[in-house]
Amino acid sequence: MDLHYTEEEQAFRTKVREWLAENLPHALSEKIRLGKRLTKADYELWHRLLNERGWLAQNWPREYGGAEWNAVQRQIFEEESCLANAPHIVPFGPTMLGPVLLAFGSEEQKRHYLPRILNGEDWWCQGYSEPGAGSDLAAIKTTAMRDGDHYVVNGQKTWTTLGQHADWIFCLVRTDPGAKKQEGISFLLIDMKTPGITVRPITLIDGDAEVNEVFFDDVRVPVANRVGEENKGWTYAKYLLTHERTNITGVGFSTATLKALKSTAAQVQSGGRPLSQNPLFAARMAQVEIDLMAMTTTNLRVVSAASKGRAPGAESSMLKVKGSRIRQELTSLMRRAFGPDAMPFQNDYLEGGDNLDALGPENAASAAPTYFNMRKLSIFGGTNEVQRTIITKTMLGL
Amino acid sequence: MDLHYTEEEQAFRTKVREWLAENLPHALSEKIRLGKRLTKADYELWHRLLNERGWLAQNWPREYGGAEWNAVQRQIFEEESCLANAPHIVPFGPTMLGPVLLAFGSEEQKRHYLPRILNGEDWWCQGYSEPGAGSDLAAIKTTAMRDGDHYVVNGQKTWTTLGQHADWIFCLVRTDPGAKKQEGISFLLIDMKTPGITVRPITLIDGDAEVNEVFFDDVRVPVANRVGEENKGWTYAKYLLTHERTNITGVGFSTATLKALKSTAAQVQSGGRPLSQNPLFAARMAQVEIDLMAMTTTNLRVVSAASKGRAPGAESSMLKVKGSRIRQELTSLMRRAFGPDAMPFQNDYLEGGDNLDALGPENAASAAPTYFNMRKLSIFGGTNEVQRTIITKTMLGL
Amino acid sequence: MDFNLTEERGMLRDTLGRFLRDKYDHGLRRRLEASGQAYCPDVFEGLAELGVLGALFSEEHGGFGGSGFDLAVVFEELGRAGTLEPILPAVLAGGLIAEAGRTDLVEEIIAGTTVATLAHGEAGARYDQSHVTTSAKVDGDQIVLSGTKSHVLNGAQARLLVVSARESGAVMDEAGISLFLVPSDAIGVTITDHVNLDSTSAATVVLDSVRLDASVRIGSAGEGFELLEASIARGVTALCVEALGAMEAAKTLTLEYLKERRQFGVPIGSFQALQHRMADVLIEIEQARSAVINLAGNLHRPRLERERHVSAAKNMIGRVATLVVEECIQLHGGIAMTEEYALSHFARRLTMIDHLYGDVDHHLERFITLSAA
Amino acid sequence: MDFNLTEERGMLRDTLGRFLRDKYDHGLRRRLEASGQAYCPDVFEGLAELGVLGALFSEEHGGFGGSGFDLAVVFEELGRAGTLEPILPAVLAGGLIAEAGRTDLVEEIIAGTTVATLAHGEAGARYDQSHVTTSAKVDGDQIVLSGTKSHVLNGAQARLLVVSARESGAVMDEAGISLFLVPSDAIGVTITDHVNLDSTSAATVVLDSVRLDASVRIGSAGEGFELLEASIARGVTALCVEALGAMEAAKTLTLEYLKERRQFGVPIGSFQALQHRMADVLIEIEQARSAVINLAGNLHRPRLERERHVSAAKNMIGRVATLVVEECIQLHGGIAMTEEYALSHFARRLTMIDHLYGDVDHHLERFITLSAA
Repeated sequence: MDLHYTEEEQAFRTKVREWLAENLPHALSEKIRLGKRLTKADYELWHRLLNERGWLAQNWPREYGGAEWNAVQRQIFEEESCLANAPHIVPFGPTMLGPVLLAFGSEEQKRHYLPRILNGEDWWCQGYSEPGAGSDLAAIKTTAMRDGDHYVVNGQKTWTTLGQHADWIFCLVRTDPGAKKQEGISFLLIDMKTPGITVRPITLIDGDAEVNEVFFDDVRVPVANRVGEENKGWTYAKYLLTHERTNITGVGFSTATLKALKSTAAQVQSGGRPLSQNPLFAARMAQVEIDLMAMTTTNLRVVSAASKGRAPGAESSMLKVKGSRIRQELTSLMRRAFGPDAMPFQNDYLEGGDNLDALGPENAASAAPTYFNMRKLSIFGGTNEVQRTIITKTMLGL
Repeated sequence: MDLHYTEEEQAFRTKVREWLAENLPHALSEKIRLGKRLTKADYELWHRLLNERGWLAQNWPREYGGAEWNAVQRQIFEEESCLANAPHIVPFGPTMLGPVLLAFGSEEQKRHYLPRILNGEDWWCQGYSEPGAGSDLAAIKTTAMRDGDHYVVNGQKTWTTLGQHADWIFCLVRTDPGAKKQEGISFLLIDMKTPGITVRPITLIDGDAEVNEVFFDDVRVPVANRVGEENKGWTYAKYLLTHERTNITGVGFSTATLKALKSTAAQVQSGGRPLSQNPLFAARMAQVEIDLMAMTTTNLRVVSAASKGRAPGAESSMLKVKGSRIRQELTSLMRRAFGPDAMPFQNDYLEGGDNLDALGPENAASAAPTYFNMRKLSIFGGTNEVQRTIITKTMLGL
Repeated sequence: MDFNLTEERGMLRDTLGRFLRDKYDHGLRRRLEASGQAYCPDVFEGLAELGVLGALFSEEHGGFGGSGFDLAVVFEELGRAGTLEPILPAVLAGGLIAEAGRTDLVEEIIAGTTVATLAHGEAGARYDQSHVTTSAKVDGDQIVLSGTKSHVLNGAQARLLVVSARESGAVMDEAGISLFLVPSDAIGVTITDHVNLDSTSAATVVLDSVRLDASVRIGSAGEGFELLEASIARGVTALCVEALGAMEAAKTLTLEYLKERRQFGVPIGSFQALQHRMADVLIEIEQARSAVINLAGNLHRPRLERERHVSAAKNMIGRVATLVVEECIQLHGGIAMTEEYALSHFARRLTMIDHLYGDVDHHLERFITLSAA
Repeated sequence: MDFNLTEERGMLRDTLGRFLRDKYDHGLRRRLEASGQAYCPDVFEGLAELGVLGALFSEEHGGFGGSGFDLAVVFEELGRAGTLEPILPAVLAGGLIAEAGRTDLVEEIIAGTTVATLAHGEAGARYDQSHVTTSAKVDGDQIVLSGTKSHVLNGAQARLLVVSARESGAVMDEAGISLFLVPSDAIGVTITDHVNLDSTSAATVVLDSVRLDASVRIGSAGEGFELLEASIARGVTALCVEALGAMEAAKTLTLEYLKERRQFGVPIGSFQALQHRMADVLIEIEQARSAVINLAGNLHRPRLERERHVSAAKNMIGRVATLVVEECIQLHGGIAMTEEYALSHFARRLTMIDHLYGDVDHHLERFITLSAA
């Protein structure tokens, strides 16, 4: 039993931290610090810098240009990135599709798509969710009917994050409408420029339009764009979902947010003293800090087992529920800390560059929008209710 | 809209308060104040005093010796009783069986049993719950097979409160084993001295034995002891349950406990000052006080509607859930307030008279036992889970 | 004890409710926002005609209501509809203007021809009501006001501002604060508009040596805090009832969604885990309703009793609002996070109400202090 | 990073677990209580033979463990079994006795032939560790102790008491406290036994001018607080791990009950509302486990770091224990409230652990203070 990082791991952390200090553009970290929204160019810049260092595709093997990091290394990178106010990696290409192609793609698909993910030629988005499906992910209605060397795709996807920037979308489509729910699904790669595709941004409760609806109207997709076997797409989707869930704890995000919260509470005055000295606010902060200290270790326990090859079971559901609660609580406290200054909706400031002044404290503008945005954590990637069901079914065997 | 009591109601409150001040024996109120357990004689004394004043059977009509109070008057009496540290009325005879007999009993049954409830000749207990039934109250297995002028009763009841003192038990028994669950049940009055009845006290988590198991082994009960029609007992039982639930909010109990809690917190020292000045403890107390202020009004809204003849629907379920939570929170805070002094298990002190000294503060001994005892509030009379189901079914109509 | 509305209030509630169901929906709010309008003048006029503004004032002041329960009737319906019209500012400023004896102006407010608001908040004040740095200096029979006021509700739409400013004392002192009636077009007044997250409109008001006749002072010099606190008590009552209405709206949307939305082949409302959580939401909304009734029924009581109920209700509303918002979003799932679905408005409004005039913790601490007094 | 036990610790855990599963159950606890015994001497002897007491001490002090993770291995199993044997007193007093250089006595403790305990609590001290009024007066080369100690765990079974007493300073000062090794049969010592709600045994110890050789002082005069705090840190670690074990036991009982108990024709574990609440219980128990790991892994660190983890873990354990107790009782229903069902023991023990050495709020405030230091 040893709680502490090995020397090797500590050296890795130092390496990451130093690289971030030298290479993370100030304009980017300022945007993150102030909770401003990133543009496509911002993300592309960050991906390019990471790729130059070989750190973009963290869980790919080296031979494909990946970093081949284990779970502990990825966790360290995430923590350091968050603390440095680095952007997150847009996961759809490097983190999600990449591993699926590596595991199930043809040699040709790997050779074609993987380098383009790394060099930023293709921006990928995810076509999983459909309207009306919700937590019932396998309830896929988008159809792909075979017509010679093509599939003809009709239907609609939704909640497609950053789909407005995407060149390609990987989609779950129903290729056998007669089969049972989780059978008859295939995994297609679709060029977003194909005629018949319409993207409609959805404005969310925080004023941002980070997700989209994607409509398919007789979209012709070459059969060669199918990953793996026909009607076996659910297997690949589940593989991907497992990968998606590993980072959902958000320990790095929470650690950075706690730090920002403490600094905010020390600056905001309330009743003639810093808010950090208000017993009730201090108690709320301390309570979530204690939760986070434990969560960090829970996460390390799972990550450490994963890096030794043990697959996380109900644990990842536990991490998801608790991790999302902590993140939500932290952003809720950040919103509360600012009092009335959390009220103005400064959309232009959040969208814009450095030229606009904030109303009130510079980091107040993003507090309430972030609080609202973070409500999604308990909804997407399998709602917390779905996770709870997984946890008890696993333990109860009912 | 008028929040305040009418002059008539205020005069009633004064009358109750004055009577309590003059008639409640000090030895009894001291026991309540210190959380000691009452003996059978204590309850009998209190019932006798109330009956002499005509206040024992509060919801019976005057012609049967009742007080004929409406719901608001009963609420006022409960509040004043609790604040005066008066014992509660043992409800099984006056509050529960009485109304059932008045509504469904024969003239002979009324003439025979009602006076005996009032003058204390008969102590009644309730034979509803059975082992294994839990929230599924209608799952009754105790049988009563007809044999001439008698029923022969076999089976077991449980959670029979204060049954160890009882002369009589009113029982739900199955008289038609072939019928559907809620049919085939009859309502029997059984003399506890009948051969074949065994009472076994159950010691609870707080060390007290306030409930019992009651076993029936070929117990012969005259058919004349059946209330109402054969196989219609469930109707009478439901009527009784409605009556039982009206007082489950416990506003009086909570108001008195909050007062005692505040006085305790002002006396207990913590970190060099009274615990009442500790910001976190003060916040916990204030939070529950605010909840109770609202609950009191929610209760009055329901009670006031009830006194005008409107029957409470899902509201009584809401009152039950919230009322039990507030009572549980208050007793939890009382336990916490005493710190280490809540640990000793002073069973003899709680059972005994004035001759034993308490270890630590005199009212500390009952704090933790009461906390544990109050867990029952969310379990009996329909668990809070059952109440939640009632609430949503009523609102959702699903 | 009587928990029924009087016949008049019952009628106002019914007509107001009907009017708003006809006129107001999420589409209107979105159109207003898209066009940069702070509110809908037609609706505002309609509300005035229905007597909504008159109900906020006592007969003595030219209205026909003014009690806590009058506020309650009006604001529950406004909250349920999610209106953006400047009725709350009329509560906050109107009573003070009436206090100043300006029945002429009150008449205009009741008629809906003049919007008045309270300009009290300041940068750095957070929820400290006595935090006033804006200065008022007497110069002969004139008053010179200088300072910046923040978060002034409907400041850009108001023709009249009630401004708090300090004549003496230190920044957090209650003594030394006065209130002044300031026309928004007075020389030296600059008003900069912004929209809040809940689509309400607010403004920053800069007072640059604004010179006015000393008669614009409301009440005695330096003794404005008491008036201000009483007026904010009325404003908080209105806010709490509005929140209650918004909770009812959120509840209705959620109950409907639970019934209609199907997943795994059944309505999601048939899932017991969701049912039980919804039951808790319903229970807490009843608690919020009771807290609001307590406040409305004690608004005319002496200061300590009144303010204890102000803080109790605002604390309760804050807690329940967060529960309602977070649970109703969660019970819906993703749809509730879209701006085009009405719940998103109620979620934002309910959350922002906690940021107005003191949040859950602020009022809990205040309740403790007031209870000890 | 390595979250696996060493082979030795794994073996100890396994043998200890097996021993307790064989020897200990709710029936034994009830028999002990009925016969007025504080614990079972046979089991205690068996535990000593297994090396349970030795695992609490470092090799330097004659044991073969002593680290946080050694305490963890032992106390999780003890907690899971719900034992009443005086192992915690050995943690609280043993380290101090070792500190005093009395390896002879430590040997006896490890062998299980001597029970030693800490006599530190006092009436009115609540959770203030520096609250010491018991006086220690030097008289030549003797020490005279006077005062009353409360809540002394296994005080009546102990042969040795480590007593805290004040040589100088005011009642709450950290400076001025010394620790003394007092035989329980010393003249002037009166020990009165009582049972706690969780069936553990405690005592009130009256020291009536107890006169001892000054060599019984542990460490320097008036500087005992630091030693005391470190020893209590170890005690709290043991308590937290014990609580974790008890939570696991409560969880196991509840999961079994949910599977076995049928209502409305189905196992109650098939009700989704109960499943989801049980899931939250499971999640929080994992959080408690992590907090305990953090504490065990930082027990050897410098004071500030160590104590921050002490308070974080005790706070977490207190919160989770209440959740586990209240939910497990509720998920069971009435049966869980009967004394004859094992859950009632774990419920009482888990609740009482919050009353030992600081509750949830005490440690939250302490965590804030320590974090600011």
